[in-house]
Amino acid sequence: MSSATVTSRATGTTETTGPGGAGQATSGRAVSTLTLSRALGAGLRRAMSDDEKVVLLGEDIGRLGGVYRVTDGLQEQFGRHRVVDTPLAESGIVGTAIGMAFRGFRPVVEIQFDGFVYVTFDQIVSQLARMHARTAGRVPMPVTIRIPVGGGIGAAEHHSESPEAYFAHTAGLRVVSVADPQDACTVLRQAIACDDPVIFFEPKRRYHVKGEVDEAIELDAALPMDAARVLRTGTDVTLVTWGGLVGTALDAASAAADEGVSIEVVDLRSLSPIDHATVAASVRRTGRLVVTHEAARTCGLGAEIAATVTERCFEHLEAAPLRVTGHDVPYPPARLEQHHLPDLDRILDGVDRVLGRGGVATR
Amino acid sequence: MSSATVTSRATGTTETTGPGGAGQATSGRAVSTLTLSRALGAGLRRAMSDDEKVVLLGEDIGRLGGVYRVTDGLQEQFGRHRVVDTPLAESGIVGTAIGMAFRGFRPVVEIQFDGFVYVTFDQIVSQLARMHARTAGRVPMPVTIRIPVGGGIGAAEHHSESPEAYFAHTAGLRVVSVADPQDACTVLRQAIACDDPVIFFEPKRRYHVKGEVDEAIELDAALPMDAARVLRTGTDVTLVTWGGLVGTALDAASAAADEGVSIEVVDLRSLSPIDHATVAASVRRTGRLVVTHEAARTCGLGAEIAATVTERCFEHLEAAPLRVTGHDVPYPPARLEQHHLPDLDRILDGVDRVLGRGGVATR
Amino acid sequence: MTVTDAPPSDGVARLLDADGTRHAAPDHDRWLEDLDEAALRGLYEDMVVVRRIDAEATALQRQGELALWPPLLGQEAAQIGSGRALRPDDFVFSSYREHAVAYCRGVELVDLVRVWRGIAACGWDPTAVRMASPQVIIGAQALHATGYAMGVLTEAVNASGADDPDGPDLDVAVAYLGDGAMSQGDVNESFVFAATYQAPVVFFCQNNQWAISEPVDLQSRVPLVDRSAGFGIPGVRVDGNDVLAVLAVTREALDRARTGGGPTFVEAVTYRRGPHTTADDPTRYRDAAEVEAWARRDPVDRFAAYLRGAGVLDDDEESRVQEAADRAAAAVRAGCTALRDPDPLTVFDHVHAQEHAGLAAQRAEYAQYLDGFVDDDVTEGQS
Amino acid sequence: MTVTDAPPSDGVARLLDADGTRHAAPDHDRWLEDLDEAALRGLYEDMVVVRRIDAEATALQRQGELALWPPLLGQEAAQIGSGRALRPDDFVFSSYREHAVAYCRGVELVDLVRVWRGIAACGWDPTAVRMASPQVIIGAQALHATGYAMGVLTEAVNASGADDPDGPDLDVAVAYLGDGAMSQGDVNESFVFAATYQAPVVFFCQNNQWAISEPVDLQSRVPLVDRSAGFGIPGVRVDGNDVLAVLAVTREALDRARTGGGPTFVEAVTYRRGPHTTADDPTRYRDAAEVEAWARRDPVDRFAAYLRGAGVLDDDEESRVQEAADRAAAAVRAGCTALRDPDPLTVFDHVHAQEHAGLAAQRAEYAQYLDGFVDDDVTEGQS
Ligand SMILES: Cc1ncc(C[n+]2csc(CCOP(=O)(O)OP(=O)(O)O)c2C)c(N)n1
Ligand SMILES: Cc1ncc(C[n+]2csc(CCOP(=O)(O)OP(=O)(O)O)c2C)c(N)n1
Ligand SMILES: [Mg+2]
Ligand SMILES: [Mg+2]
Repeated sequence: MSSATVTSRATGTTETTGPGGAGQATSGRAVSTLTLSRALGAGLRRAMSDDEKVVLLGEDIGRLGGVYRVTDGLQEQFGRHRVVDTPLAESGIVGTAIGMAFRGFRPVVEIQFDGFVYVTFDQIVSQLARMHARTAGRVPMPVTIRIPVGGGIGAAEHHSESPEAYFAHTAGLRVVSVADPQDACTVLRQAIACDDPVIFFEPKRRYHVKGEVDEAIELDAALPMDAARVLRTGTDVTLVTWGGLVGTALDAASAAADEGVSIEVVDLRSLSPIDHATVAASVRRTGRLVVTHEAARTCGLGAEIAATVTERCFEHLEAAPLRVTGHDVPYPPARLEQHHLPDLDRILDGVDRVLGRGGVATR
Repeated sequence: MSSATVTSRATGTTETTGPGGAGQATSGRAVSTLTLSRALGAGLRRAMSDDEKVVLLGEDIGRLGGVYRVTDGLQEQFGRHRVVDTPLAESGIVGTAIGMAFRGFRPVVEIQFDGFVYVTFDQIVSQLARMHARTAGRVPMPVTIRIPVGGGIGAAEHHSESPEAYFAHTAGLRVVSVADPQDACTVLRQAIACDDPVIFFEPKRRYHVKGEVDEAIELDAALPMDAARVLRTGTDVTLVTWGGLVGTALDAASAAADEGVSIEVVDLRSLSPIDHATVAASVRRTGRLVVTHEAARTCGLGAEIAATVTERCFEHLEAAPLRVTGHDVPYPPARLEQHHLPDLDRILDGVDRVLGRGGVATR
Repeated sequence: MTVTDAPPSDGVARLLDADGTRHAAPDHDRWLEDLDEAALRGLYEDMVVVRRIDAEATALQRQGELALWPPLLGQEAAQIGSGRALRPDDFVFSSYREHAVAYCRGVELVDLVRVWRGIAACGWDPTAVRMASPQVIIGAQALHATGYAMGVLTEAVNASGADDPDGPDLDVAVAYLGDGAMSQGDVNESFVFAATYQAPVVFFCQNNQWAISEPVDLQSRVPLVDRSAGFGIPGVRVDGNDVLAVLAVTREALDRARTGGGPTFVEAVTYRRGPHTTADDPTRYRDAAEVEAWARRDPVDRFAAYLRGAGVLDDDEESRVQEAADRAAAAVRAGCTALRDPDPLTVFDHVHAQEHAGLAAQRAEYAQYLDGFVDDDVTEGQS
Repeated sequence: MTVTDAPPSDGVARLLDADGTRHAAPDHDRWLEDLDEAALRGLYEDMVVVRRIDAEATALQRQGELALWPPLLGQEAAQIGSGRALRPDDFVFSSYREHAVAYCRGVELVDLVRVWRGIAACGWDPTAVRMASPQVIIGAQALHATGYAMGVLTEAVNASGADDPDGPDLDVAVAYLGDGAMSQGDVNESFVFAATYQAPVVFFCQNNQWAISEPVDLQSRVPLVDRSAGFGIPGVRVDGNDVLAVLAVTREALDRARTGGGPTFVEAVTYRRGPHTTADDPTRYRDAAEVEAWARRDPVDRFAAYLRGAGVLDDDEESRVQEAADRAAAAVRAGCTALRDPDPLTVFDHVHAQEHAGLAAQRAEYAQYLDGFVDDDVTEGQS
């Protein structure tokens, strides 16, 4: 095959910071501008200050402050018994976090990169996810597992995974994904405060995105952790995504608007439970759905969203829901990742196709 | 909540053996009647006789012959270097099987029960599934992982799982599921002969089902491992399932026929790749789809099948594809499993609903 | 009491020979100084009672009242000796065969069989008896115990303000595991974590010689007790059929943990005299002669012989104990057969601690489905 | 040659002091009898060359030609000493930092950087050089090596017909791992399997003192070399900055495996002088003084001092070696910068060995999508 000369319809790929605290109730405090990774650190600091049962476990999270510096300064502040550098063994980390939860702690675990979560899969799906049900509600598992997730950063093998479907398919877990600094801080605090285990995905490619953050937002007044939100309203197509692709989706909506296509962008936020009500309400208005995610297509979250939307909105659908996703391949080497990841052009192509306009491929 | 008095529409739940070698080319040899578990043993014996690179690894597979006796007699016949009782460590089993494949072997691994596969998740999804791609095709991984799967047998915790979606979502693997003795023998031989890693699901509740088996069937002439098959034709609804529920689906189709509803039953057989062509062709005829599986609904295979059918058959669909599945709960204690597993009544309820007839729940 | 001086010569801590002869062993005896006759009789009664409960449960399984049962026959000393060494505030993370440990924790008799009847994933309230649900995934609980112990340390540090709390008196977590479990990654990782943090955890390994059909030498060609030293954890090998020796070494290990000395690994050498579970047929993989040989080292017989020799046990006491055992068995049976299946909708209970919209919808859907079956003229069903 | 008799006193096999003084150590020396001057010079050249390649790759990363590079600076002796002990038919399963081992396996220079440029998941053909792709998941490769070695044994048994082949001459699998990897379940499980089957595998652990920011004592409070004995595997600790000692102990371990003696664990005590990878900033977690102290124990300087003292190395030879190193570096650079990105559709290549309908459809779909972008009046693009 000859390699193609790719001409993008995007005018630029400027990072957007997202809408910040859209839908969040603020307590009127002064806000500061933080990167997403600093916002996470701020959320951790506040959660630890609020509740001494909150402890952090992970590799390199102490002196180094984590490879993404999310926990920077926390060991200094809270000591090495609350910010615990662990041996290099992820099953050990999650397994001991479970034991600490038995003792009444609220452990927050850092898995250094998405690709290292599989070695602790059993402790997550067979133990953590089931302990509350297993013990008939006697032993809650308020464990938060932070996972830097996704690609687009030119990383080495096993550093760009999108394993969310594995966890969304696992009963007993909650799964959330943040896309902007305010959500990073607030949802992380909500996750830690939640009595259920939460898989908390941090999109690596957005760690450096800046935004205004109110660290002290009232958790109960804020948008609940399990709610989706409409980031941009539109009338022609509902575009659902989360995490790393939220910025791309908003860019795509802007680009489409220039061509007269009105896209409603939904940041799903919670991947388990999925806020089907918000998605379905949007699709009932637009009649069309595009879901985009980085993970492989087959049995990805896109399938679940498409299937459920079809169940709920069958009479409203003008076209079959359409998925724009990573291919069913192991994450490719960095120099090829742009041919794996959905980008603005592939999303717009999907939008065109769901509108019956053919799309790039058949123009 | 008051417990309900459940009246089943089924006249009986007699096990059906399935259609046996439907679509299989036989080489004219005499066939024998075997249980599904014996048929698996026969398949293993033949694969080992045909190719001395085939070795078996697993816990208790030697002298004991496996907890389901699938490997009964094989260590006696082939010796303890080809039928290897391993230490009690599943990651070790799959990891060493990968190493043996590097050396040119075709290991067949037995995971004793479905629930024990999670401790070796990394070796399967990060190593086995990717090694061929990682090495640019230089190192094939002809490893077959046999997993007794599913519920309905009154077993203890972790002994009734349906983890197929995890593997179907994992690029690089093939995933198959057998439902009758002939398929058990033939597809297992095909899986072992395949140069890709294959997750091979054996429905526990059908181990004792008997059927005629031709052990010597020509593999190339037989129905390919990745093809679905229509087990019963029908005109009103397409009912897709696999493995443990195939018998239930056929029973449901019989019961529905008595009420004048014509169900086409598709045994999916291959869960990766999915034979969407066969499914879509059926749905184009019937206009309606019900998928049933034991696994949790969210992000289960049913979502993938429903989404893809909607993509391919949107104009032909009379109703939204419908899923009849296990709930999004950890597998419940044995005495409650009938309230988790799809059974004849729940399937018929789904069929009624997809036909717009309300179904049990709303009658 | 007959106490001889001959020390065991096989590196195994042993105070009682198979024939009940008592050895003096100052290192161990000092942990048993408080044992008066009542305490000795108590240990004996414990062992007899749990053996009887175990037999009853096996019978209940044969009669279809239980779905499955993993018998502990032969392991009574290992479990009672260690279980009785614990303090109420210690916390146990066990595997599936530790019925006698659960008994020591004060678990209600009927609660011992709930899991095996297939009506619950955990028969008791773990926070009440301070024992987690039986773990089926081999070895996973070793990490939970270690994490629990890390939490104990963290609490102590937080409370004292000092990095190394002075003269601590810590609760201890105890992980029970089998010989087969020694091969699992999780168990070895738990040794790493326990050693690194010097967590107050005791790993109590019942080497009952078999992991289903696999003999222990398939897991290790060297004694299991040797494993822990390479992780920096002291190991001790004890005759697991000698309830006194088990009690002594467990007390010592607990004391080390309690006082800030970190983890200990105990290998209790014993034997699974019965099948792996009631679903197993051990005649397929092991010889009657081996089973016979271990029957002669039986922990209950041995302790009885010792107690009789020491004048602590006589026929009257024996029948009193047997009656207690019979009462316990009867209680298990009566409790078991009276257990009703849970309400169908409990399938959805406790999956989440806080409402999960997706599951709530499924619950409602299924409730509606079940309602569709209700015969209006039939009064509400069982349970 | 200056050879003193003072044996190392710290339980570490060492033939060369930090200042290049050579000790006699008959147990080790017997594995080095064949080393003539050319061989010694060869080892030296190897170390200098790989150090130069490593520096060049680091520079290429700084210049944006590589996405990442994990430097081996300081570990040359550990890698060359062990790598040169191997036979061509042995098979290596390494981690990501073993560039010098790959060099010993005959990997083409440019192939060393393909992975780190982000254009391939494996830079070479593992079957040609008998070295698997660099493993990123910590410890996973230890099981692959063990399984490979089990396969070697199985082949030997099948070929000989005997259960224990007489006087075997087996290929050996070598697993390279780091100090951090010792905590992973997979590594410990690999010890279990290797010991149980007495597989011909050598575990070569480079204890470079750090796992990213974590010092080795977070992984273990006892020397790593102690770990293996508890699994029934002999362990040997060697000065990893002494190329001769590493060569000797690795040869001995390989010989044991080859002749049916089973696995060996080698702990090579060394130091990662550079950052974990080019993305790391080690000043955040370790002191300059420590780095300095280890620089004084540098493996290359040490060997040079010894060779100069022994009259095997002079200025001429040194410049010849430096030129060879420069040539290698230039070749890496030229090769690297000439590497083109792969064709987009190769994303779909080799995912399956046999056609997979689902992926084939996705490939076709994506090819069609790409075709939609082709400017008809532009001639076909690069690659
Ligand atoms: C991860 C995992 N693998 C396999 C099994 C199946 N299994 C249940 S018990 C058992 C043997 C355990 O042996 P051991 O640890 O010695 O304990 P014992 O049964 O002797 O008390 C096995 C293989 C399991 N429960 N979990
Ligand atoms: C399973 C897993 N967890 C975490 C990581 C992240 N990681 C990469 S290298 C490394 C440190 C490894 O240390 P060590 O084993 O000593 O090898 P070294 O880097 O020193 O050569 C870590 C934590 C990983 N690659 N895989
Ligand atoms: Mg055992
Ligand atoms: Mg290291």
